[in-house]
Amino acid sequence: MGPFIEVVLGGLMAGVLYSLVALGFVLIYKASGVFNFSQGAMVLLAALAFARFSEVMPMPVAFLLAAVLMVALAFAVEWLVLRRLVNQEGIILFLATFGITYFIEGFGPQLFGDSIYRIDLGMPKEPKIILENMFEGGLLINLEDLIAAVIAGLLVAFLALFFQKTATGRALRAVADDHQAAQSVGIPLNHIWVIVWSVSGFVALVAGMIWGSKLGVQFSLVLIALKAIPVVILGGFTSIPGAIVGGLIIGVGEKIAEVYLGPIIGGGIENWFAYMLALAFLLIRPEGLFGERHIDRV
Amino acid sequence: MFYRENGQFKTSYQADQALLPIVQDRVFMVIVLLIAFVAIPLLADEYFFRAILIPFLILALAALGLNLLVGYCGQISLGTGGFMMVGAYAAYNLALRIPDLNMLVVFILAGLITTVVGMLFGIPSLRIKGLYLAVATLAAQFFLDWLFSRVKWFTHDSSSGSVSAPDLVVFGFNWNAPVEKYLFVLSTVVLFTLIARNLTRSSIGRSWMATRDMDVAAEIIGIRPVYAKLTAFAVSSFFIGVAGALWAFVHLGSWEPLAFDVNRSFSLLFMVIIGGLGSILGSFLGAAFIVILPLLLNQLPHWLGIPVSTATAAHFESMIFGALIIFFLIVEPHGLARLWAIAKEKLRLWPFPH
Amino acid sequence: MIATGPMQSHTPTNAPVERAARKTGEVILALENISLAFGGVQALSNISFDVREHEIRAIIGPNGAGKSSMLNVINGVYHPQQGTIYFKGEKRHRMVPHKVASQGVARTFQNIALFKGMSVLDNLMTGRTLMMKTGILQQAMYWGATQREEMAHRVRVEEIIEFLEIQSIRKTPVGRLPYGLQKRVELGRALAAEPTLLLLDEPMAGMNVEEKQDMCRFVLDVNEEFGTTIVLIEHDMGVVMDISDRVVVLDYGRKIGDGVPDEVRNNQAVIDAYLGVQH
Amino acid sequence: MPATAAPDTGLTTGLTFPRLLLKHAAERRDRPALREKDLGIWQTWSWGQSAEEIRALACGLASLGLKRGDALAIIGENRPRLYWSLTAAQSLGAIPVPLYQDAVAQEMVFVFQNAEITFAIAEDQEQVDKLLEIRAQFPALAHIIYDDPRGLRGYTQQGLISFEELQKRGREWHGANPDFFLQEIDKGSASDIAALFYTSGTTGSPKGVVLTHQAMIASGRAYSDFENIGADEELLAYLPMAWIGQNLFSYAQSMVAGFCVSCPESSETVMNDMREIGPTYYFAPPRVLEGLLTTVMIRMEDASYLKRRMFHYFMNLARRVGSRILDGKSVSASDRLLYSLGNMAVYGPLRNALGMSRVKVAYTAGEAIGPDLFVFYRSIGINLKQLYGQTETTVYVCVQPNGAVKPDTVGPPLPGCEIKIAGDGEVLLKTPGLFREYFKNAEATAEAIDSEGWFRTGDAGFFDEDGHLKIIDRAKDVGRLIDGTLFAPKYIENKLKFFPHIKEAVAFGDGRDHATAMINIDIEAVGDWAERRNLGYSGYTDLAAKPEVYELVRDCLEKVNLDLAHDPKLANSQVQRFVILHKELDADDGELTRTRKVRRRIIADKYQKIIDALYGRESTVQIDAQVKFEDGRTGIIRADLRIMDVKTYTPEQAAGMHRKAA
Repeated sequence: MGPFIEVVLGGLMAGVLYSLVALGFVLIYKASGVFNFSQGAMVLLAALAFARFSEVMPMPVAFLLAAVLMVALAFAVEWLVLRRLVNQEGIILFLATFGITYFIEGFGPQLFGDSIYRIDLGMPKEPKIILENMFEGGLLINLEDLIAAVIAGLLVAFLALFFQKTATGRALRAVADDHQAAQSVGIPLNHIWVIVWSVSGFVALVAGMIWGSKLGVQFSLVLIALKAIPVVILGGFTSIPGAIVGGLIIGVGEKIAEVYLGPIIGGGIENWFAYMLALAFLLIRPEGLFGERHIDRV
Repeated sequence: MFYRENGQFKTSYQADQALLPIVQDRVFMVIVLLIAFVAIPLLADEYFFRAILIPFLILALAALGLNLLVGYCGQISLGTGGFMMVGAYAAYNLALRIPDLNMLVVFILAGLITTVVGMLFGIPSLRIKGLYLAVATLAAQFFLDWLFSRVKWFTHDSSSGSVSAPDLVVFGFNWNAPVEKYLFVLSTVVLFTLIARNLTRSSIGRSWMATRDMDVAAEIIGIRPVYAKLTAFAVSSFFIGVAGALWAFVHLGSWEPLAFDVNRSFSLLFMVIIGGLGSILGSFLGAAFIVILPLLLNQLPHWLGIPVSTATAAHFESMIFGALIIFFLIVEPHGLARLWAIAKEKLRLWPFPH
Repeated sequence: MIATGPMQSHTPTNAPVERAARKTGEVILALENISLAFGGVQALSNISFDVREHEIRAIIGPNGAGKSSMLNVINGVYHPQQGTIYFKGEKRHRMVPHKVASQGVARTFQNIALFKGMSVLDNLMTGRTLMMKTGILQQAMYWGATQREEMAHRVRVEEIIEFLEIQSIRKTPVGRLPYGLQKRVELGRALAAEPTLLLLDEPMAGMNVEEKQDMCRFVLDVNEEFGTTIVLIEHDMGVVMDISDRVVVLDYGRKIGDGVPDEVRNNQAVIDAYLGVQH
Repeated sequence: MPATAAPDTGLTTGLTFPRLLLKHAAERRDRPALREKDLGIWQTWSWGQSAEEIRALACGLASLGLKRGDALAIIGENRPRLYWSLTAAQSLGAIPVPLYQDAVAQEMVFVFQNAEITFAIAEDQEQVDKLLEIRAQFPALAHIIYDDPRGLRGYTQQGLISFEELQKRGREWHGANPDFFLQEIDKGSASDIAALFYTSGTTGSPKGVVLTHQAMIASGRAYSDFENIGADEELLAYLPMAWIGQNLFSYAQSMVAGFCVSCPESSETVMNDMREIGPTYYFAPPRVLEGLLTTVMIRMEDASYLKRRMFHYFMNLARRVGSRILDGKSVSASDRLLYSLGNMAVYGPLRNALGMSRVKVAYTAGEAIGPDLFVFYRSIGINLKQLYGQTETTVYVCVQPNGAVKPDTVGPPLPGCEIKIAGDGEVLLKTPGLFREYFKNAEATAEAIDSEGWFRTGDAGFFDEDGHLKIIDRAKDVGRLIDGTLFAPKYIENKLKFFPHIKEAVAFGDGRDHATAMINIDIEAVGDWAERRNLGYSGYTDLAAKPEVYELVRDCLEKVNLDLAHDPKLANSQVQRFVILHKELDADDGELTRTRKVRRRIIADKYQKIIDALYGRESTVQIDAQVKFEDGRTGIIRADLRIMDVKTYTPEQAAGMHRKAA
């Protein structure tokens, strides 16, 4: 029983991090209808910026500067891309974010360098054994993961509150429900986009810091986006709770499969397992766990 | 401007529905084919064949296949690389395990095997739509990536994970020289283009487009969605599978699954979008754009005489590529083919603006 | 050049066929006790009516009365929770739309549902998909069987183009056409399927008087020339009373009236529910 | 004018249309005879097929009882079946009467009674309804045959039969009497009536013009010979076949030369059908040509700046050298080069857009054509020419020869046609195309053809120095100045109205010593002109009184005078003084007819004071005029109208100016 719970716990903690990246997707999709493929590149850019800034200045300042950079990116995206593609189909916007991805993938390393950089948040690296009295041999927990999970959880909670309780948050939700209606009640769409891309950039920064401190800041951070996609699918594009629950399901499912299924069929299945899991869910519920169901009207 | 359509009246439906009903278009097409089949083989050098023409043609074929699915039937796919991979490994295994099999048969069978795999992964399209479907096909991509790198049977237990294709011997002739390979690929692509054109002007093509434009209405007038979508996946996969086999056998020679990774899928999708959804010509224009642009960007600093490091060059290439994609989407979201169509329309209406 | 009017708009001065004298035949479609709900919302409750061969049957009622839902039930888009449908004398089981289409039911839509990326001709050709028999390999070859099939169906489609007087736009992409012509093309697409039962969902909505007159003429001509049975949803009471043989009145998903136009016109429940409400 | 040797008129060979049909069916059995765009493509009938269809139709008609001398009405748009009906009736010796499809029933009743029409072939339900209405008043109309059965399913009236059914019966009849058709054709003679064309006289009932096979064939042959028209021409029949102009070219001449005639899909698709067919032989009245030109100019307005610059540059070049190149006159090499450049960039595409890329000969006739309009078509390489003729002459009178086209004449007489100018200026002529008589109207016939056989055209005209006929006006409207010079007010007015700035003009001079004119400016054109010059104005009256506008109009008049000076016969009728009227002539005030024709007498009475001033010496005249406002009230306008002198030219001066311009 103990090893299984360890696996589940490990999965949950990884899942929270997936949720964090997935949240970035959902925020942008909700407010602008854009499926933002560049979320991964944003994580890379934020992590790179933070890593390099923190080499020369105190960490809080570096954090602030990196956050400013992400806000600047949000402005640039709104100004140069989104407002020029208003009313285009989803697929076109989706592809435009590919353009943003390529741009950032060249821009980030060009500006900050393309080696592997370390981020040291001062988190304890050593594993810890807890609940010894409940299980035989206790549960082996990676403290770093736990802290990361807590940070991510707090951020998710904060964002959820932000969307539920603040005027801006409500405006964002209004935009998601109906662009024209939102515009007609006087919410400037452009501002909304900037805010939502900024928040998304901030989420990317936090995700980048956590992932960066775990794995080192390197180009492969971009691939986190691919990890988060099945999460979003599973949870539904437009649902914040969906992103959270989806992340946890994927995280746990992936860990379990890796440990119990992997050895049987040759290992390395983590790249596709999440997708297959999401696909299986889709076939049962085509609109995702928390997505809105739509009725065909003619 | 060059069109003189007076007197080109049609006295039969055959003539009215001909591939190129306008004389001037027919002349233009003959010139293009003459250039492709005669002038280029006489003039182009080896680098041109290897680095530009052959990759362009094969990728155009794959893009054409993808366009049938995305552009004509409206089903987004991000698994094109994976399906090319199926074609490549199917051809490899067929050639390896059935030694005397005719190479053409190998390619066709490889295409058919890809068709089966494609239809399998197309089944979710009956339930899910749009971006959700795109993700389902992404699942195919990652699964196939894994399948061909981990399951040793497919690579004949190759220790390096890399496999090599046999020589391209067709009709007892070894199509080995670049120009020969070029002509082989060109003929294949021309044939497949014709097939694509035929399908898109027949009832099946109309069923695809109807499903794309208004799926509920399509079903109500009697188009079976299962049939329309699965045939689109099937035909598209067949094209892509053959393209994959050609890419492996003719262009690469030896390869590993990485040659068909998710980036290949993405770049094919770019070709289709930048070239023009729902346009056969667009597949070619998009392929040309995506093949040639990196080469140009690569050469640009050299031509300008600016010494830059390889890393910087790569970074700038990525940035410019990204910026250009956005630029194109903003300027003409319907792709290069639309620009072409507008130009043609302008020429037909010349000197009038509309 | 785009034509907005018909080639010769004229009303027969002494048309010998009086509308009232139209011969209607056996019941072709019967709906019995149909109830349909979405989640908790009851769209149709316990509705029964029938349609006779060769008649023009109108369904009227205020917005949200469940008229379009009714057509969607007939079409197989929605499946009623209760009730039975008899078509051509046979009890119909749960059936998907393309199956219904293959039995000879075609329709047009309230919000035009044309295939925007295709020409008028191709839109009409899609109406004949069910009748096209060549396989995918033959179509890939095109020349031969497929071409012969295409040509044969093209002739039929051209006859409809002529019938609807849309010759001048046959190769225009439908997206470029004005609204009224799009409506006409949509009727054409339905006619291309050579239906025995034609469902028209507000064919004259949003049209000016002249366009309405044209559309009325086409609907009557379809009924007369091809003998097609027509079920029609329409808001314009004048049109309904003029061209239909019998009228069903729905209100809030219930049937509140059924009969020839004069009966319906004088039905108090109808007057209260519908005619009293000005749209 | 001496007549050249008359060509073979058909009388000697006894050619009739049915015989021509048989000839073509034998000689070019599989060559196309007729086309119609139907069901999306150009359905084509060869001469052989046409002959078969016509035989079936003729036999069918015979089975219904159509006999020699009976009249058969044909009513509808250009359709192959209606053309076959012409020949089918002629084969039986019956008289086809083509009627205008847009005429209302009441207008046609007279024709049916006059020609005693017992058979009618109608295109569709619309025409059948009209015929049934006519039958209520003329019960002798026993048989109505319809082409398009749509909407006629429920018609149960007696004598109504579909075209298919009729042909079916005809085929049975032919099976039973295989020699009948040829025997009937054999009975025909060239002097038989080929068709009756009803002309709507301005007063009284329509008159049926009796044209024989001989006359129509002679006319068709004359044009074929003159223009070298053979069996390979393409022609689009888009004007009513009841009109002699269309009938001559799409029926008679096609029968003579054996070329193919195409019928458009519908009246809305004519432009498109024209572009597809690309006729080599074309006919259009000036109003059609004007409409096309307007469309061209409007569409060009929306073009980009550069394109418009290019367009206007090349159009100016074309105006300068285009006609000369077409006429084969000498043009400098550089201009020729530029013109060929323009041909690629503008003229060629333009001809293509107009559907005239392949036009070998294009004709216009029917009314006066503005020189700018005429020259436009010629300058872009379309061989547009004017011709002259009437229904009564089967249009066999004058046509402009290639290489000698002048915008203001209708050309020299065709070979075989003899013309003389009567003392009062009326054009009299003898032609092989002359009609036999007005049907059952001996009185009118006697009025039209004098005892020596000269046909009185009713038009006034004269021959210019090159032997080209110039038509100036209706003979009854032509007056004389005191010195005896011809004064053709309409001629002068038309010339003035060809300027875009002038909307109406009234010329005076009959019985005076010189000519004067009263002008209405075109408020839109002149208003536009004024705005571009920052010239403010409050309305018509204000604008009309501006000195700048007077200058503008004077320029126009001087150009007209220069033109008039070229003609010794008209040189004296140059306009010497003019006034721009303070109000627009208005049908509501009785100054114009409802069809916007000037009511000369009423105007002369109403504006007596102004006319007196025109012939006086003062440079202004004060007037009070009663006008009706739009809301129905009336008011008085008091104004001082300026009267301006215009420069006149001597013929010598004119010739000099002409040389300089050239």
